[in-house]
Amino acid sequence: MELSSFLSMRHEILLLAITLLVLIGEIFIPENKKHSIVHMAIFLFGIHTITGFLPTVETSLFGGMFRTNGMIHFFKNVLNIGVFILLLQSADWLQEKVMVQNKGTEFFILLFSSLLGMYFMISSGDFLMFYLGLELSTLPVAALAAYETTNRKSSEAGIKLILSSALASGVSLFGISMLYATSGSIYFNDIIEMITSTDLTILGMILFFAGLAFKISLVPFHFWTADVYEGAPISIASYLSVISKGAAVFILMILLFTVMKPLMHVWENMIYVIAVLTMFIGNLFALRQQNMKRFLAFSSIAQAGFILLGLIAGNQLGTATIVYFVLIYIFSNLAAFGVVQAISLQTGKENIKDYEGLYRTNPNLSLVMMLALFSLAGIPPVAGFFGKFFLFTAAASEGYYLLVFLAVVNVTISLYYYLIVVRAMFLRKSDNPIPFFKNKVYMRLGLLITVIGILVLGLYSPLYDYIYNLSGIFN
Amino acid sequence: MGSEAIIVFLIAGIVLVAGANFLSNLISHKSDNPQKREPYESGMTTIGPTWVQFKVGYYLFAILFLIFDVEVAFLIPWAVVFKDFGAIAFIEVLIFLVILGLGLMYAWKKGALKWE
Amino acid sequence: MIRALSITRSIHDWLYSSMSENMAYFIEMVLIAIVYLAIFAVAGLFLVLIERRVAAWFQLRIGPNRVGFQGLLQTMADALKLLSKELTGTEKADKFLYNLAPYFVIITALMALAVIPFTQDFQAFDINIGILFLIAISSIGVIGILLGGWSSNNKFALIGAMRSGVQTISYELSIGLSLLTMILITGSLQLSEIVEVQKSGWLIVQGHIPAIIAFMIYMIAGTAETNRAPFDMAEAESELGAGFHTEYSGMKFAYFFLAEFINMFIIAAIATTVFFGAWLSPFGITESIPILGVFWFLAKAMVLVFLMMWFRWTFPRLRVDQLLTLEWKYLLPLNLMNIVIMALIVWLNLTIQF
Amino acid sequence: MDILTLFIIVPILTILALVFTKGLKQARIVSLIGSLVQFGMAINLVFAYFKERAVNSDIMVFTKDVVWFKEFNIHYNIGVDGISVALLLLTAIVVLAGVFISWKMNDLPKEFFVSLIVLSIGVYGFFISLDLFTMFVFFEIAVIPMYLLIGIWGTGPKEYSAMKLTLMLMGASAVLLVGILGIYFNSNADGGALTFNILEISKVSIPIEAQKLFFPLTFIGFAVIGALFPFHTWSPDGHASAPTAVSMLHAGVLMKLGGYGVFRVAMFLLPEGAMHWSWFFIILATIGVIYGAFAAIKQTDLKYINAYSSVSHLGMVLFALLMLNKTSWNGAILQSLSHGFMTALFFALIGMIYERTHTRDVTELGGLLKVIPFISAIYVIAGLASLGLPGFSGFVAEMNIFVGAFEHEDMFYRVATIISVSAIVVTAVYILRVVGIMLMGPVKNNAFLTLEKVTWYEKLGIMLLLIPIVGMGVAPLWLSDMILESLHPFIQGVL
Amino acid sequence: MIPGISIYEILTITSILFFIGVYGFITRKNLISILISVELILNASVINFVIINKYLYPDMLQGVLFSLFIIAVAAAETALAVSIIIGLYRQISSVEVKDVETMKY
Repeated sequence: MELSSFLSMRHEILLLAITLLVLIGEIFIPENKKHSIVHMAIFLFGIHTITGFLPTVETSLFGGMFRTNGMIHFFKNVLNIGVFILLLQSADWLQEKVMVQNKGTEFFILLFSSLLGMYFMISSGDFLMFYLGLELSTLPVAALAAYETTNRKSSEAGIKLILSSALASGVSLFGISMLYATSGSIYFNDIIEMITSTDLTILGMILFFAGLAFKISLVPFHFWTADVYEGAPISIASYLSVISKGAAVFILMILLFTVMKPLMHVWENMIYVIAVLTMFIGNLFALRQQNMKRFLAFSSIAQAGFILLGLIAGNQLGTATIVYFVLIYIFSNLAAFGVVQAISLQTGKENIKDYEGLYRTNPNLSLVMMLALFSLAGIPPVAGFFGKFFLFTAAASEGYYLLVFLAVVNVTISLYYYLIVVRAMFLRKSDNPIPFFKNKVYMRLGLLITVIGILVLGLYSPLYDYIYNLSGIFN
Repeated sequence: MGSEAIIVFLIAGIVLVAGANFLSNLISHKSDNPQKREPYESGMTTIGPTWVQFKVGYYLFAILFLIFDVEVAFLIPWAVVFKDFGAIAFIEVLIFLVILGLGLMYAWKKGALKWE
Repeated sequence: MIRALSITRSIHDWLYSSMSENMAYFIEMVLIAIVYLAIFAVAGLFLVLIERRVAAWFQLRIGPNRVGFQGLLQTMADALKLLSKELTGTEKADKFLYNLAPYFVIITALMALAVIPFTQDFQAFDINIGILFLIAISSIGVIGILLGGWSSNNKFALIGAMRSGVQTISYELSIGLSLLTMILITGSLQLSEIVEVQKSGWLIVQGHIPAIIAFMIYMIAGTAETNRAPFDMAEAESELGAGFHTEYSGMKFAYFFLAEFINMFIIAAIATTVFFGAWLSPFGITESIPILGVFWFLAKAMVLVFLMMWFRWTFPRLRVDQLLTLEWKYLLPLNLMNIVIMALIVWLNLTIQF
Repeated sequence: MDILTLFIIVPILTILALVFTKGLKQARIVSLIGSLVQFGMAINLVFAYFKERAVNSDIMVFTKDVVWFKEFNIHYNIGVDGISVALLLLTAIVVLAGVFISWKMNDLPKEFFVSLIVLSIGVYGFFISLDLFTMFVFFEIAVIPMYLLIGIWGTGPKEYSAMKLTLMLMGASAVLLVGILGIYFNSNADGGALTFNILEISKVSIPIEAQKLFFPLTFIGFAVIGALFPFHTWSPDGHASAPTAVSMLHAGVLMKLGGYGVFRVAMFLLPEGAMHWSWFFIILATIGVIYGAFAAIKQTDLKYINAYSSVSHLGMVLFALLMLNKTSWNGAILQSLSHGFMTALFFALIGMIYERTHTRDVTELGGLLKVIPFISAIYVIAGLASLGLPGFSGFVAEMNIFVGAFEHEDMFYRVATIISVSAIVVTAVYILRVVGIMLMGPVKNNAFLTLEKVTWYEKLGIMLLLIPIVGMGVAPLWLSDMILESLHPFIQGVL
Repeated sequence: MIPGISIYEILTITSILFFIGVYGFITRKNLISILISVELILNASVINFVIINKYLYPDMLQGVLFSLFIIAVAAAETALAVSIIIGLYRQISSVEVKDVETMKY
């Protein structure tokens, strides 16, 4: 192995360097200048995001444990963009609420560690790296969920997240051990050759699936989602719902499409059932929510169900569309969470009822929210429509018309509750509306990027071409 | 001697303790009174529950130990094969230790090592 | 297997020739267990005596000298006394755990003894992860102490146990890391191989500066690990009655006492093995007679044991915060740096070898 | 920029301009200019179409084809034939009239006009699309602004109506989506590539089984917005709650998407499916026609009366389309146009009456002819057009429909036709009843005596709608020609 | 490799361990107990890896290596979970599941 081959790990190395820099900053910067760390971290991460777009080559390091190619590289960039927006949106919260308690840097350290874990997870070439990445991406988030140490809900969120994640990863590990027993290797490349459709393999795969299903919060591993989203700080909820979910979907896709291809006849049925359950349960529970964060939690469960439609296709169309959809989903959901964050930061209000009459006091925020919700619901011409349409097309391309039909029924259900929020903001008038306020620069920039993303990503087709061409690697 | 030694010593230990206990029970003089069954507390009766909440410092150090002990677990295999690998192993472990050291410094800075 | 001693060889042969294989095997095992139990008991009793004599010597008095020659049977008598005492226990104790605790401490001490290479082939259990095994076993001992302290349902005991816990786990790091430093030179965890490596010079010489640092750290940490003064917060008699074993009496108390002394010996023995060439004689003067290795081994170990006793009667007891500061703020960073230095030395081949 | 894409671009520019306006005056001026330009373009398109048609005998003219998502073979593919041109003209006129009618929209004017124009983008885009995907996109774009328009500026149970309308239409589009995907994945039946292009798919013979499966999905998907019984319930509620201009656009234009979509997609691409299923949907359409008419009699709210009459009239459109007959198709298209103008006019008038009297209940009104003669007179005219009096557009359309329908020899079709024809009588009943109660007789309420005069912008709006009604009635041939010509490919493809 | 004991017996034990863990996770009412249940699951996996490696594929050390990392991660997990539980305990003075149910549906 040459040192130059570390260049293809530059995402990881750079991010690690940034994390360490922030840590060093925390140790050595005097107390009264701590707030500069926020600016420093955002600036450094911005640079990291930009350098991520430099081209890369397909490589495999550490004897196949770590691998990267155009698609993985692209997906890391997608995650980077998401995290960058997230940082912009949380900057105000950090500076106003957290830095005063002298613990803002942990946010960055933990968040970056978690992102690093995701890098490793999606770059993994064997189950060991995968497992380490999975855990590294989950554990810091659990710490972050329990971040507001004086808030009981936050601690509850943390404990729920970590216990359920531990259970899921334990079950997953048990499954991996079965796969290891049957194939004699933990390397994906060896497993592809060795794997056959035996009972033990299938059981192993199903158990293994639990770990990722937990991260994507698929039914029946979704129980933690709403509680954690509600209790955790909004930034973390949005991180969980967007970045964490996206990375997990991506690696699940890689594993299903490459390693477990021989078991396709099994996981197709499994995903079929789970997709239907996830969509229905997510949507039906979302109907009755009063709290914005819980609402978005269930909505994100339902969205995960839609993503499975691309997964079940199992072809290049599916691969490309999932990535495309996740990219769009990142922008849409971040926009929604960004608005919730802004309002919660200024007024502390988080219920849908509090949003009544928002348009008349804060038109811009409510427009952003509306766009985000429409994108989540899949209304043209915003990007979400294209993502959903292509997902349905991908599923239909393998003949799953009934599934597509159920999915579109769910789109209609979901539209109902998205419109409830729109109704509160636009249609209702309130005696006690959220007063007008002006966001700080970072938040406005964060929201602006998401809005541009929502409006442009769908209509701009070369992006899809690009993803499609990259995704040939996995099929 | 193979791995069964561990069983042998386990049994030997149990036999030792159980045997001595048995012997002691056999030959010791026995008397019973309520005071004898009280916990020893400088002659006073115990006030309140004994199994009380402990200060969090103990847990904190337990957690720190957990982290650093695991790190030892990683260093041991490294140390065993270090001679065969040389430069690469050295650099890698240097990175590892630097991060670990930073972690320690962080804990230090945050007052986790302070016993109050 | 105790193979070097010709007497054991002949016993072995006799056993296998006179009865069925399984039977012979079984009896052999029993014999080994008996031998080690004997070593265990004798060493424990002897060390207690030494401790008392050394204490007396430091305090310019005579110490036990009535029972037997120079008081040699004093501890024997003490043990008999303890054996004949009633095994009491408090009403409120968690009986099961309370009775379980002594097993933990004794078994771990005994198991640790199993891997000590007294001389060539005089080692019951020459496992290829010897050092790791030792570290692992020694951390189980603390569970016994915690169990004992907790289950007694006595505040002194509980405080003692908690202190012991935090102290033991803290210093265990240093023990592990300082041994790790030496493993860098040996490249093996197997104790017999570690001894083998030292035929070209004791490790403390081979590794020179970092090895000496590691040795010093090891001795400090080892003393703390055994809860001995000046690190005896767990049983600080002036504050806590008797610490974690306040509620134990008679033989049950004796187990803790015994285990503590055996642990001291084990710490010394490990130091002997890893730093001072175990049973190897200086400059190989008695290489041809392996049985003399036992003598060398015990001699070195006793010097180290004496060192630890010296500590006890020299230094005042630390406070808990001082204890933890010492470990976490001085020993641990020093240890980490020491590892890097040692790695550098090994990598650049700067070790001193004869 | 080609002549059709401008239909999308101009509204977008109008919206962008609207974003920077402040207050009602600026907003309405900007939107007036925008819709005037649009109107001019529509007129121009008609002439351009005739000119082009003279030299070009393609099915579609002014086509433009830009690859959009090449993996799915999605194109931005536009073009028009006579039917689309007529409907575009209808849209332009109704939107312009709508702007006039909303001249005094005081509450959030900017947002109102933006939503209105977004709605029109959807409709324009739908009529010019030749690609199923873009058609679907524009279809959905047209639906969503309705929610805000009704929800914010509506009256009565507006939230309920808006939600019901949106959900039913989106549910329909969900069904439609499956249908479209089904068509898409069967579009390579003859060995070509998968495509969304309507013209290309029409050349492919999709397997019969697939046609039978996907025709009902596609048909229902479109027909819900065309108020097919029993999926019509969103329509009366929506109409009743919507503000005037929205009702106009809704009934006048939006509901035409249904008929157009059924015709252009469901029947054109899945002819065998249409044959197979026509009996079933004819029953539904017939029930719709009759039910709408009778329900209108029962209503006292002016808007509900009109809404149910729309259900009836549009049921007739679907009925005519399902007759699979050239004449009745011609009638269906004419009926669409006629109903578009007429019902828009009705709603405009109802809006004016409501603005003045603050009630829409027929029983509370009376003698309006005396106090607001202009509005009342126009109302009578519109009513006469609605019940199909010769000389107005309704007559031409219904004539064609029933003549075409009677050409069927099958007993079933004839029975259905006879039942449908009887709806005309019922229509006359409810129209004349309203005219009688509301316009004639004594003035019921003294407050009515001081009603405001009709303003110039209201007059303009009304005239804009009235002229085509009369025009179509008096001189239907040019329009009829234009439509008949465009029906040829359908006749070849379907019959 | 332990003579006289086949892989099936050990795997049965680990499976039982696994299900005890899952059962405990579901039924236990105390957060610490739940944490311990999770550790049981992880330990079952660790033993599985080591045993499979030792019995079936003794020439490569993949399973053993994996188990080392699982232990490390489990330690980190436990450390984190315990610290969160302590934080929670400071607020509500309880580690019972019924007391951490302020958020429902």
